[in-house]
Amino acid sequence: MLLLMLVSAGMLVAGLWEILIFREFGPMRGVFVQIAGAAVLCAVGTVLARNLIHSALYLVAFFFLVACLFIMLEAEFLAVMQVLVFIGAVAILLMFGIMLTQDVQGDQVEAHSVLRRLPAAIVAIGLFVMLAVAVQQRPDFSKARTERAAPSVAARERVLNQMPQELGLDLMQRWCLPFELVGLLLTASLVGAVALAQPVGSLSAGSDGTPSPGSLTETPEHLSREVAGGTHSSSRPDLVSP
Amino acid sequence: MPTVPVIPSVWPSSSEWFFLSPVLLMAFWGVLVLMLDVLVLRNRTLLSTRAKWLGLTSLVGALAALGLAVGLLWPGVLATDVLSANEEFFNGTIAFDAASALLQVVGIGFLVLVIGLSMTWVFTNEQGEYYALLFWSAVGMILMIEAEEFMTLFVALETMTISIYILTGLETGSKRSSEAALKYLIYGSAASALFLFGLSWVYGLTGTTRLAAVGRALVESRTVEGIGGQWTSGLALLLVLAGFGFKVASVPFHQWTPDVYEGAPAPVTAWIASGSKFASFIAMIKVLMLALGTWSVDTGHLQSPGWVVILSILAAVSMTYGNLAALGQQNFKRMLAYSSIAHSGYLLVGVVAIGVSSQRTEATGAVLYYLCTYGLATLGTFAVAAWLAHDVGSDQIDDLNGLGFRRPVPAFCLAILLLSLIGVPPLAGFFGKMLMFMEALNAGGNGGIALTWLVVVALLNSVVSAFYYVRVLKALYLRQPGPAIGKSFPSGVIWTLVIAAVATVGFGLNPTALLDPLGGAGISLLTSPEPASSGRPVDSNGITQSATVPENPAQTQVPVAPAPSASAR
Amino acid sequence: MNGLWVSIVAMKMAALSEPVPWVAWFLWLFVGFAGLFPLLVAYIVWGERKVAARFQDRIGPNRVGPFGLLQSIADLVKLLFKEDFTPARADFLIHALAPVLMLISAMLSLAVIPFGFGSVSMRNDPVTGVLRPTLTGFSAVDLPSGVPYLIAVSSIASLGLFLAGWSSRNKYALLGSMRSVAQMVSYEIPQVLATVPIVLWSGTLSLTGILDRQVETGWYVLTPPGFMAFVIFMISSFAEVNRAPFDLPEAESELIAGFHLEYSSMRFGLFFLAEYMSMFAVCCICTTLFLGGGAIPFLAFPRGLLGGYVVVDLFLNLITILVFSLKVGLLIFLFFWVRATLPRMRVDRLMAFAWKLLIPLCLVNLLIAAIWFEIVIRPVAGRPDGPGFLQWWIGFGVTALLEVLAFFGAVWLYRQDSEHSLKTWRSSTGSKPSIIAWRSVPTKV
Amino acid sequence: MSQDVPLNWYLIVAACVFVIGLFGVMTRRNPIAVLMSIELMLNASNLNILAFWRLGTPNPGEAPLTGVVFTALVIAVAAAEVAVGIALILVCYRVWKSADVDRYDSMLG
Repeated sequence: MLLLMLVSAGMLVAGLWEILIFREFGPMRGVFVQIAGAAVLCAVGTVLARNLIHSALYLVAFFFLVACLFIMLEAEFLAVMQVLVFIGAVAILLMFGIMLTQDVQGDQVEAHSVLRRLPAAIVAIGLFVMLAVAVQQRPDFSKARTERAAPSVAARERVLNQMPQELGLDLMQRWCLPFELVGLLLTASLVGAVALAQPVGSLSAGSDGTPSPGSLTETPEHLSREVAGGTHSSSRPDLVSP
Repeated sequence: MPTVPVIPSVWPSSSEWFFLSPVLLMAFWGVLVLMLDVLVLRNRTLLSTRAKWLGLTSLVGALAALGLAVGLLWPGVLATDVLSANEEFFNGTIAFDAASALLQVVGIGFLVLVIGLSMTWVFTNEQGEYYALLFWSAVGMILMIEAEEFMTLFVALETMTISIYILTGLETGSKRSSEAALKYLIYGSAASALFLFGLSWVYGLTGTTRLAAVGRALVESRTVEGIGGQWTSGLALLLVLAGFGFKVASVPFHQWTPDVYEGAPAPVTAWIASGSKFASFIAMIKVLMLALGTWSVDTGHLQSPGWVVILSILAAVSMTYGNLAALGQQNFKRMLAYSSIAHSGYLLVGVVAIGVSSQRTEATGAVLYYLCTYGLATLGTFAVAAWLAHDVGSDQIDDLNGLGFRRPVPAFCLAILLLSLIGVPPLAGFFGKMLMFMEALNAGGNGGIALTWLVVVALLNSVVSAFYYVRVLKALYLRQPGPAIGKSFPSGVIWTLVIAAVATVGFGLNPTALLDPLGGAGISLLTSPEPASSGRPVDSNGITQSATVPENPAQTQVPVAPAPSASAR
Repeated sequence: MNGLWVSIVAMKMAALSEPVPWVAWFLWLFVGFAGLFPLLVAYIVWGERKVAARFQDRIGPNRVGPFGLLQSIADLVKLLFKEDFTPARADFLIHALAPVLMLISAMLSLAVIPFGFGSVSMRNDPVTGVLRPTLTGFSAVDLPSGVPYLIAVSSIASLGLFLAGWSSRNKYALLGSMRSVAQMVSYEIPQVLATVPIVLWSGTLSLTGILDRQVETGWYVLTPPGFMAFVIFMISSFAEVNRAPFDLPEAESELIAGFHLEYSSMRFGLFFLAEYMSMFAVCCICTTLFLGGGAIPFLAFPRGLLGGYVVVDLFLNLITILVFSLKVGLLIFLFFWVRATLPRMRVDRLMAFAWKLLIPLCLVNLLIAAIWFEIVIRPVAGRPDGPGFLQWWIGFGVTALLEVLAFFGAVWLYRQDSEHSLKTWRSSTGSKPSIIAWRSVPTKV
Repeated sequence: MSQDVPLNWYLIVAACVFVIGLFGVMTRRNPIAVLMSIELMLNASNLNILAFWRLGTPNPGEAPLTGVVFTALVIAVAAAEVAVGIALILVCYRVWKSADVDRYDSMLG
């Protein structure tokens, strides 16, 4: 783990050096290799680290590096969004999750079983090889389509300077339906997450895995007594004193 | 170079929102139910009273949405000129045509029945959230059916799926429910990540996310560069199929199915098996036919076998695996889960038939028919599972022993549904299977792939499936009743059972009643609304002839790149 | 370390989009961020000690140097030479990383602040789309998406805080950090929502654009919705930078200093630095968003003179920077004042305050801001002389009325709710008084 | 500046990260770690989409910001997924007193 961290740190330093050398911004390839290499290393760290908090930290570093790649792709607004959502929200959420489910140090060591890892590694490497071949074979459309797509390319170049405004307009006009739908999705997940995470009493007997014989809707008093613990003022079990 | 039509970027007009009214109603009704629970009922009333009121409110909302949806079907509302004026419905993100108008009625109908089922017993404390999420997942489902574009499709799919993850886990305090939900979430998220990666490749290859434009770009590129002959397309196709395969529970991606079906509360299971599957299959057909039609078969210079071959293999394996695994199950819901995998196999045969058949609209109609009748039958059987869960407190097949003597009406309905699932002649299930298999057989004559072997496998599988369904029938009528039998059936279960059974018999005796409108829906499902200048024939009045189905790209040799006419817009 | 990356790439971006010479951001990085700002922070600390002393009828630091001016330097030297202590079971790397992360977060947000007016260049107006002369702003980077950038960067601080608590292997540290992360995540929402009206009125996310718009149409704090947003922003900023009355993460009396319990020497010094630096940054943000940056009250004075000679530009920028510093100084004084006056908030009230009072108020305020936009801003978009007198006052009257209603409504609802939850609590716990029930009796808000 | 780095490089990096994520999904036993791996996969897709948007050839008549909008939507979806995932993991932890997928075995298979 430490080695990984050192290597990725070394790559970062090298990348920094690279930036200092190439003041003219033409040869970005070196920078790209540094950032992308560090990103891949951080991804590996996420997957392999035994300590969950370390995993999450690698993930955070990975998110940052992806944000850097977004900046290299001239989508700076998205890079900001990436940092905002993934580091500001997702990573914090993950850390809370780890804190609430692990022992405090978060380093319950998982057993490394070769039986589990070997096939997975084979599948993963196989898929990667196929993807790499696919990338190499990717047909080049420059001949076929660039001429017809020229207006689109030009439009894209034009909006780059005005990204936040253009994106805002696009989201409210052209893509308003998926945008609104994402709003609904976020609402649903918020409501659902709250509903799930609320502390609850014993609606069903949880121990044996079978649902308790509840009662019919025709006999409401029976069930409500069971649930509300006899208090009529409140059906929230967490408010009921034991 | 002709000027390329650009879809206008505007806030949708009020008439477009009007066509979306059932969906909007459901979205807002979800909020309403939630507010009713949180602001009015919670902490003030008993849980059961709360559940009853919320269930009734939701039922009213769902029925209202159903009414709106049926109203949109009313002749004159969906007039041709209105539709053609709305070619770029919501800037081309969704389509509102005969298909979506009809299919959303079916989807909302499923929702009504599921809400009815949910009222049978109180399995969660979070009643308001439960019904709200049901509504919102239905919103995602219907937009998924209507989606004409990958982003909308993906977001709608996620809306539906994430809502269903939560619904699955809402049975508070139950070990099985939480376990099922977590497994569902993990498998589902991984599958949607695969799906998304495939979509990113499709987007990259074609430079667009609109289904029709993707299809056009792929057809064009076949003439120029040979997009289809690459590993690239093969992998993209595989990844997209992985996503859909998960949603419809076909074999290599089926692991979640038994656990989720068993662990989720029965109404939610019914919703997964009917609504989610329904929407996923329709979206799958749309994506495969409209966008990825070029990749359907091996055309000689193809290294990937094309989705027809992949799906045929998946279909055969799914059917066989599902049926064989179902043979050994003692748990009613688990058995139904495996049978659902098997039915995915049958439906995949239908999808393959759409891909190769020369009569694609008929094939589509057949698949839609099967989806509808299968959804109804599943709802009915899971209604019985719901009754078992709340009343007997278990869901073993043995608990059904002797139901036929004690409660003849529900037992008879269940028997009908099971027979339909087997595919016994006068019932709807039989016609669905027959139509799909016929289409698959027909394809052989058109130079497509001979699918005879697939149909033979399917028929053999139907025979195998009879064994485990008959075991339930045996329990119903040939065993002595157990102690638990004899309690009354809740009205929601009875209603669902009766509706499902009546529909099964009715559509079985008169299949054309359902088949004709669905065939019509199939036509518009396979024609995507797109800018009028890009290939769809326009008559002198400017009205698009939506009845013409584009030729199957697998059979036309080199499709002519559509000549865009600059005058159209 | 990754924050550095972002800043570097962002600066490269800026260097690409703007003809800022290499030397300029070199100066920013090494003179500004490495030299000037930390020094400034040292004197903010000195200022706080002086002010707090006055509040408590003392004199404050007065031994080292004239007026104790070198006291902070002496403290710094002391911190540097203390023993650097790391707990035996601590996660060494993360333990070292955490304070750096917090400091980086504060520094990064300073990167986009336009301290002065800069020069003038022709750009497209964000509302009308017409080409017009616009301030370039005197900032290290002028990001087109500056506001979300600020939010994103400030969220890194909560990560650093969490890691500090976690890596220390100390339960009080962990408790403090969990508390504070919850607090920061909660108060981020009203903070962000309070900036939304500003973005709505300016039509841009760039801080320079916002500054330019304010110089043209008047400071946003002078409008009723803007004032409400300003107040909410300041309150949640207090919580964001963990200052009194929201300094629960380091509550000495209950948590023996919370997340930085296990830190000593210069690492503790880094936390100290980060806290005051982020306070400074928040004041700068607030000045830029609401107080018109370096603009002199009721004057568009230096704007028309900019864009001619470099020397003139530099001189005018000096003036605007001075004005900016004055405003920031006032806000910082507000921070001192509040700390010297208000007692610490209780932990359960903290969350309720954010979620049940500030956020609803923010949402209502957003609606009122939209009304202001419709009455005052939109009708005159693109006109050089700004909103008319009558229009402005009509808008002022309407929105002020609505604001007052919204404020009292929200407070009333908040009180109702706290009484209701108290009643529920009492009825559920029965008549037996427990310590917890006793402690949750709400006094008046 | 972006034109300098070839599209294929981005694609290879995305593929690499995607595959690493897939490996993590298959091997990790802690559900939170699985969620993290899924985040890796989603980010890889995002990188893919954005690279294709910036460096690929768009379809004629396509909107200029399609890829950016796609990425933004995916970011939102990923956040929603994690929120629900963490909530479910908490529920499971409460019920099972363990955060290990392999130990959740109330049902056969």
